[in-house]
Amino acid sequence: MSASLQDPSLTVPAPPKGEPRGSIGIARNLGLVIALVVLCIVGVVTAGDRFASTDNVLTILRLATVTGIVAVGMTFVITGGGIDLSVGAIVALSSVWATTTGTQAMADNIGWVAMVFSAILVGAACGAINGLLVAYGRIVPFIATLAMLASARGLAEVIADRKTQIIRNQGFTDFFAAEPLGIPVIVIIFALVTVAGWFLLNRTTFGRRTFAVGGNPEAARLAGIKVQRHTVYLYTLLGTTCGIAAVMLMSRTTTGSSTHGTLLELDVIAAVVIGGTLLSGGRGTIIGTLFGVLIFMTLTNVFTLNNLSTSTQNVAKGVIIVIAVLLQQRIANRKT
Amino acid sequence: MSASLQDPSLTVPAPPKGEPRGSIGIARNLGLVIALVVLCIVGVVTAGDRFASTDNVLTILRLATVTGIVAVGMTFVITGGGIDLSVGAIVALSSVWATTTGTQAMADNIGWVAMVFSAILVGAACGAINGLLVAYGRIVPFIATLAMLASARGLAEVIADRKTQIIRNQGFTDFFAAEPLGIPVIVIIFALVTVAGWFLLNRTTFGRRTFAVGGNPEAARLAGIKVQRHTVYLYTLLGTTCGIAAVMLMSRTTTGSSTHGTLLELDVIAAVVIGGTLLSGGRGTIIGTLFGVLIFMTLTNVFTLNNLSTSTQNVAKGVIIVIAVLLQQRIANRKT
Amino acid sequence: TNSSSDDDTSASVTKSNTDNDKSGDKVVIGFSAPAADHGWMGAITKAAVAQADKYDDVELKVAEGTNDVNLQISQVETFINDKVDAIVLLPFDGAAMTSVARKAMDAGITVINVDREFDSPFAARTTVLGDNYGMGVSAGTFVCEDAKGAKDKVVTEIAGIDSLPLTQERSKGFKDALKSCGLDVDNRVAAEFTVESGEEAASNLLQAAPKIDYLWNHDDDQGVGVLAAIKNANRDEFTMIGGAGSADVMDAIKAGNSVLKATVVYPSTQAADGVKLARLLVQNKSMSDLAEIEVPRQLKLAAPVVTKDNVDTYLPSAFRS
Amino acid sequence: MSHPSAPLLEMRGIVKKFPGVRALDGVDLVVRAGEVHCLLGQNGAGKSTLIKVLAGAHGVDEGTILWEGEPVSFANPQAALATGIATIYQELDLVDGLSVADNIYLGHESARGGITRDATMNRKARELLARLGHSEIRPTREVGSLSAAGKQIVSMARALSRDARIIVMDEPSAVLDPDEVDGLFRVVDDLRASGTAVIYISHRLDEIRRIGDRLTVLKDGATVAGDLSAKDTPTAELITLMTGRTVSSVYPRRTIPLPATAPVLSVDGLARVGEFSDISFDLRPGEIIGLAGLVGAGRSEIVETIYGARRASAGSVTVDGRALRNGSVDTAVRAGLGLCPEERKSQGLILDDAVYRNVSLASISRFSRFGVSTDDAEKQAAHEAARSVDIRPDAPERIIRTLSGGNQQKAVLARWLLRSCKVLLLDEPTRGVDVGARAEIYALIRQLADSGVALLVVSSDIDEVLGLSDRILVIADGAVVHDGPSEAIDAGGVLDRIIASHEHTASPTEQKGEVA
Ligand SMILES: Nc1ncnc2c1ncn2[C@@H]1O[C@H](COP(=O)(O)OP(=O)(O)OP(=O)(O)O)[C@@H](O)[C@H]1O
Ligand SMILES: Nc1ncnc2c1ncn2[C@@H]1O[C@H](COP(=O)(O)OP(=O)(O)OP(=O)(O)O)[C@@H](O)[C@H]1O
Ligand SMILES: [Mg+2]
Ligand SMILES: [Mg+2]
Repeated sequence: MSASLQDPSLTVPAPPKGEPRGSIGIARNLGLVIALVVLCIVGVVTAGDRFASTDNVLTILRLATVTGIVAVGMTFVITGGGIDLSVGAIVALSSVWATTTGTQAMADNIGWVAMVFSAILVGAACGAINGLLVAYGRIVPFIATLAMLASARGLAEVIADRKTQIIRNQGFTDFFAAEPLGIPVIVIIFALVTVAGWFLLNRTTFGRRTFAVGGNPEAARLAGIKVQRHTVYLYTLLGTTCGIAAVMLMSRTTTGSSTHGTLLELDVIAAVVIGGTLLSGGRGTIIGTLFGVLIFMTLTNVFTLNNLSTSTQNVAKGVIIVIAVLLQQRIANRKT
Repeated sequence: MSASLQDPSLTVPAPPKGEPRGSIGIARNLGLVIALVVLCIVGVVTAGDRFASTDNVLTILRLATVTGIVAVGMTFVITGGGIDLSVGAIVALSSVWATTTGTQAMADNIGWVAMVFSAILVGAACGAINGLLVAYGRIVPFIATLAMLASARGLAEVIADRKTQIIRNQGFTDFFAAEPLGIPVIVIIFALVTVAGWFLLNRTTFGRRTFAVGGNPEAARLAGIKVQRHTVYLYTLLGTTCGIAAVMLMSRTTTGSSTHGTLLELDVIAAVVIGGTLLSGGRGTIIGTLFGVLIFMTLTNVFTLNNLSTSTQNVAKGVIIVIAVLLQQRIANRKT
Repeated sequence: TNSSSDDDTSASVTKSNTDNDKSGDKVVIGFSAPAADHGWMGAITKAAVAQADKYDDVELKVAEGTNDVNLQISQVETFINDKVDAIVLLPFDGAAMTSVARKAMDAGITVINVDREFDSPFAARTTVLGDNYGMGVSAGTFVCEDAKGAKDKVVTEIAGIDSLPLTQERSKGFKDALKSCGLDVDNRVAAEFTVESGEEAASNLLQAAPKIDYLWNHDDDQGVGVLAAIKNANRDEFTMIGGAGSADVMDAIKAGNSVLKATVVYPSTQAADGVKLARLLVQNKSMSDLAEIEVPRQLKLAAPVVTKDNVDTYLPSAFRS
Repeated sequence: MSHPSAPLLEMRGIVKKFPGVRALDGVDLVVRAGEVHCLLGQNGAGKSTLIKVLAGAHGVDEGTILWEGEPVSFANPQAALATGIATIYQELDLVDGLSVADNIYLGHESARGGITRDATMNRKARELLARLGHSEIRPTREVGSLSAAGKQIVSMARALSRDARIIVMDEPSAVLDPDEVDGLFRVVDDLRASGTAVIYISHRLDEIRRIGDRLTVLKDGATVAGDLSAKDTPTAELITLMTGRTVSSVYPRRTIPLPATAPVLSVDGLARVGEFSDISFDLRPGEIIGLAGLVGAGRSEIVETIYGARRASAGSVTVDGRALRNGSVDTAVRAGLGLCPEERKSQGLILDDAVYRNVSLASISRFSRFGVSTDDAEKQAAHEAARSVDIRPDAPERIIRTLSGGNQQKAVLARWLLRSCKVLLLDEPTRGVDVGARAEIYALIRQLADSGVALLVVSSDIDEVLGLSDRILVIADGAVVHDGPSEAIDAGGVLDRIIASHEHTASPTEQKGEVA
């Protein structure tokens, strides 16, 4: 019997052994790669060219931007031992704040980047508040961010007066409607955020500290790492990605709305965890997260191409998640 | 300053020291008691007799039954080191299954308890599947139950064909409409479940082992506890409470519906965690959970009595959660 | 509720008796709507599918219902990639779906906007609108008439999902109509279009207002829960008005033994009409009952009040929640 | 059918593989009823793995286990427990959230129809604790609030509660002070007298001499000698068997005189309410001060407070003339302090990370430019530090969780070697470390001191503190009861001071005056 089958830590899967730091990690994420490939094969078989076209791939990627960008930030927070339920609400609040008549008037005066900056600033501020509540208020992340979820969504509704705020700024819409080399701007931004996230997590002291803080906060503290401050940074980083995601959503919908990002938190956390980041902290991979996001989005796309009913989709989704995770685990265990 | 204020384990609040097992624990839950009392005072001041009437108290309790009963089961699962996101979906599936034309026809023949039993059976079965996936499939609880959430909700929709199934069985409605001694039957059932849960957690070997499995699964295994089997029991127990909660909801709304229990999971987990059960496992209190549930329900009630808009409610809710938790922590720390 | 759905929906979707229904060129229509998480929205999709099934020249591609605008946008993008002939779109949020709808129009696809209006006239060829503001006005007017000028009546409101623009419009219409006869809304709570949320919101509302004269509930799906709460609280001193017009509610109005005295219809056949119009537009046909050659730009459906007096007219086309 | 002459337990050719390692590679072990059988071996030799196989915690890959001559297999811990094997594990495997009594009876609760009989369990737990000489531990106390020593006592009570035929003790004395070890040995004597066999693992040879009957030596996962007499086998032979070489176990004494420089660390009137009071001393570069005292005297608290990990309620800590900010580890580290914490698992290690990353944890920023890490330099430097304390196996990429206990301890030590601090605080630096490595650590401490590092060493091994340090502070009940050069006092003297202070606990201040 192998050691890992004997592993009794039921609540946590046997961590993938080997290279602790994310290398490009195709091998490490083999299960996920297989799941994605199988999904693609199903897509091609059932929908043929409609699935395999460039247009469709770009559709999937465009859809993935919001979840994907937030998931990059969430990977940091979860790796650092936390969790954030408020991401959807923060996206909503950022999008609303950045599209009020006031902000839009400002944007008309000083340029559309004003909207982008206000979205990102609001996101970062909410994230920082989360971080402060968790690190210095010592409120469990689950509860602190649940409170933020309620408050931020409520505030977004109050500010927007429950109306959808339409973006009139031409510069903003034009910039994000562009498709240099045939690739939509928001997909390029998604790629940049992912690469930056990978670099930050795997090649910097900040990333190293994140692993340490999530793996054993007490040991990290005794090694001289400012655990509380680092925790604030982590949540602020996630808040910032929420702000960026809000901009993506604003450009896609040309609106800001308090209903944006509803239930985004579940999708994001699911993608991150399926990607192999440990919910208990200390282990995380941006590449895995990317695969997690792509698997979910491709799944939805294949379902849509095949006209499946929502209910059937849901049943199938649950089963597919279970199979993908079991597959990934078996393969990870085999290799060690 | 006390030692626990220095405690650096940011992701986990300082566990309440002292008596490890739930005594009635008013003292231990002092912060929660204060929060509830303050809420009640606010209620009386702002809404007077409309708040302080027997009718209103019974309304709060009736509304608390669903969240409360599931929260009792959730306290076990979280104490045992797990989490379950699928409770709302299980409630929906149970309610739908128990109100199909088939089940109702059976109920007409052999008595209304047939509906109650099918609800509970379906709930327990879903819970058992969750438990098997977590314990033997070794899928992280978050993901396993997320998959169940999607599948169970989808299945409920398929079975109900997205229609609201109305309960025609007179015996069922009559039984649950009764109010012996002026107390609604469902409130009595809620009380019984809570007492039973308290007893099971604090006075039986099952409860003792739940703490052990959640606190240190490896130690539990080495002590000869069948950790995997116990985990299955825990989720099955939670599933059973979901079934009971489905019956409560069926009697309150006289319907079964695939929309029942939407987002119940967040309310339930929030109540359990605010009550002082550690999300990381090993520490849990039914009394705390009860307070958590009552605080949330009273909050909504007081807001509604004061005719506040949902948005304002949300903003305030977030702030109040933070204050309540900080209060509870400061008081718990003071005492040690 | 025991009668099967297909009967209901086929009763509500019809072929017209003109040669418009004659089989023509094949039309591929994409359909996307919010998540069918309550009866009315479920009925919308079913009616659209049933309508499409009536035509052998229509192929309907139904995308997963979703409340996530980001996902709904990608569904429309998929339809554009697929080069469908027409898209019938019931947006979760009209404004948010405007730009992608416009993209579809620019790609030469006929877009039919259903229920929740786009923000730009260039984003849809034709719009089939339910009248949310009108619904509120109808309910308010009913209260005004029933109150016969009394100014001290306690009026309460149970809204649907409060963050949706349509809820805001309904509430505004209700408020405006009440104002015209000197009444206002004394207590207002919001539910979430589900039975459970209706029961919970109503239970609290009934405690907030110990005596009520009128209660308008926006949605008959959550209304099942509202009625259960009223029964649990043993209250019957007021008149309740429903919204949307489900068959169960109409049954109750007809029976006349509950607080429910009226409901404001919000047609669940809008999307089915959208499918019909899409087909006409793609096949270059006109609406046969109009002299006009082109299909109109906009159709606004009426929001009639159903009471015991006229319930038989509306019952056959009502949806089962 | 049982063979009357057969030994109680026989393990033959046991092989246990972990991914990439053969932790056990043909181990033989024979244990007779009523004997104390000692298991000896270096860190990582496979002792803990062997007893985990025996306890059913690990499956076995090859080999046979005979119980009274009959082949048995222990597929899970229940099977081993049911057969009559109870184990005290090296890593304290208790449930923090449960009470002492609950932990003792975990898995075999006294219950009627599933309902626990708490009063019975508390009473029986109290009896067991009294038998171990620790009636001061209340059965209802939460285990999480006990010190490491207290937890060890609970583990022992738990093993005793099983009424086992064989009790396995994996380094039970590591966290105990001499008094408590005496208590433990009285219990072991009782067990032997009643026919129970004990498998005893320790790195302290004197203990093995005192209590053992026979011994088995493991090296690199294989038995190199069995059935040796525990009392008579010469020490040199044992060490050679274990390490394959000779090791001198004398404490390396100071060779160069202590330069008369200004103190690098000054502690003045340091106190924490309820834990310790009025601790003052100066530490000069190159000096080693030892903190002696019984377990629970508050030494760890003192060290952690100096380090800023706990907030002092009074007093100050000064490094190079600059006062440290109260309660800030970060300031202390930047000022040049380092701490090897007492509990390596919870305080020291990131268990699921690689060895080299654990070693370099405190020096991350040194191996980076503008926040971007230079991985290779880091790995190389960490590897060197790991090699200097002889971490086995020499594989810096290994997940540190899979290392043996002693080797994990060495990794924490290596962390601060890499960081090169001015002042090193070592809390039980040799706990669980084998004789060979221990000598190396001693040499290392000496070497550090000679190079000008100031050291504060806490150890429950009084000979060790005395042997290593220049000056010694004896701590009892959170107060300094003796302060003087280590040559001027011996182990007996230290114990006398402690006992004297206990007799005067009513007036600790008066007591202190007496000593000073
Ligand atoms: N779960 C595991 N996975 C991989 N290797 C392991 C595992 N557990 C132990 N090992 C390896 O097996 C070998 C024996 O370890 P073991 O803990 O038995 O040593 P030990 O003799 O008890 O040492 P110590 O005296 O330090 O406690 C070591 O090389 C260790 O790294
Ligand atoms: N978290 C805690 N909660 C309550 N009491 C504690 C806690 N930690 C330690 N103690 C108590 O504080 C006292 C001193 O603890 P500790 O064992 O660390 O002292 P020490 O002198 O450092 O002993 P050691 O020889 O183990 O290093 C003991 O009585 C212990 O029980
Ligand atoms: Mg060992
Ligand atoms: Mg100590």
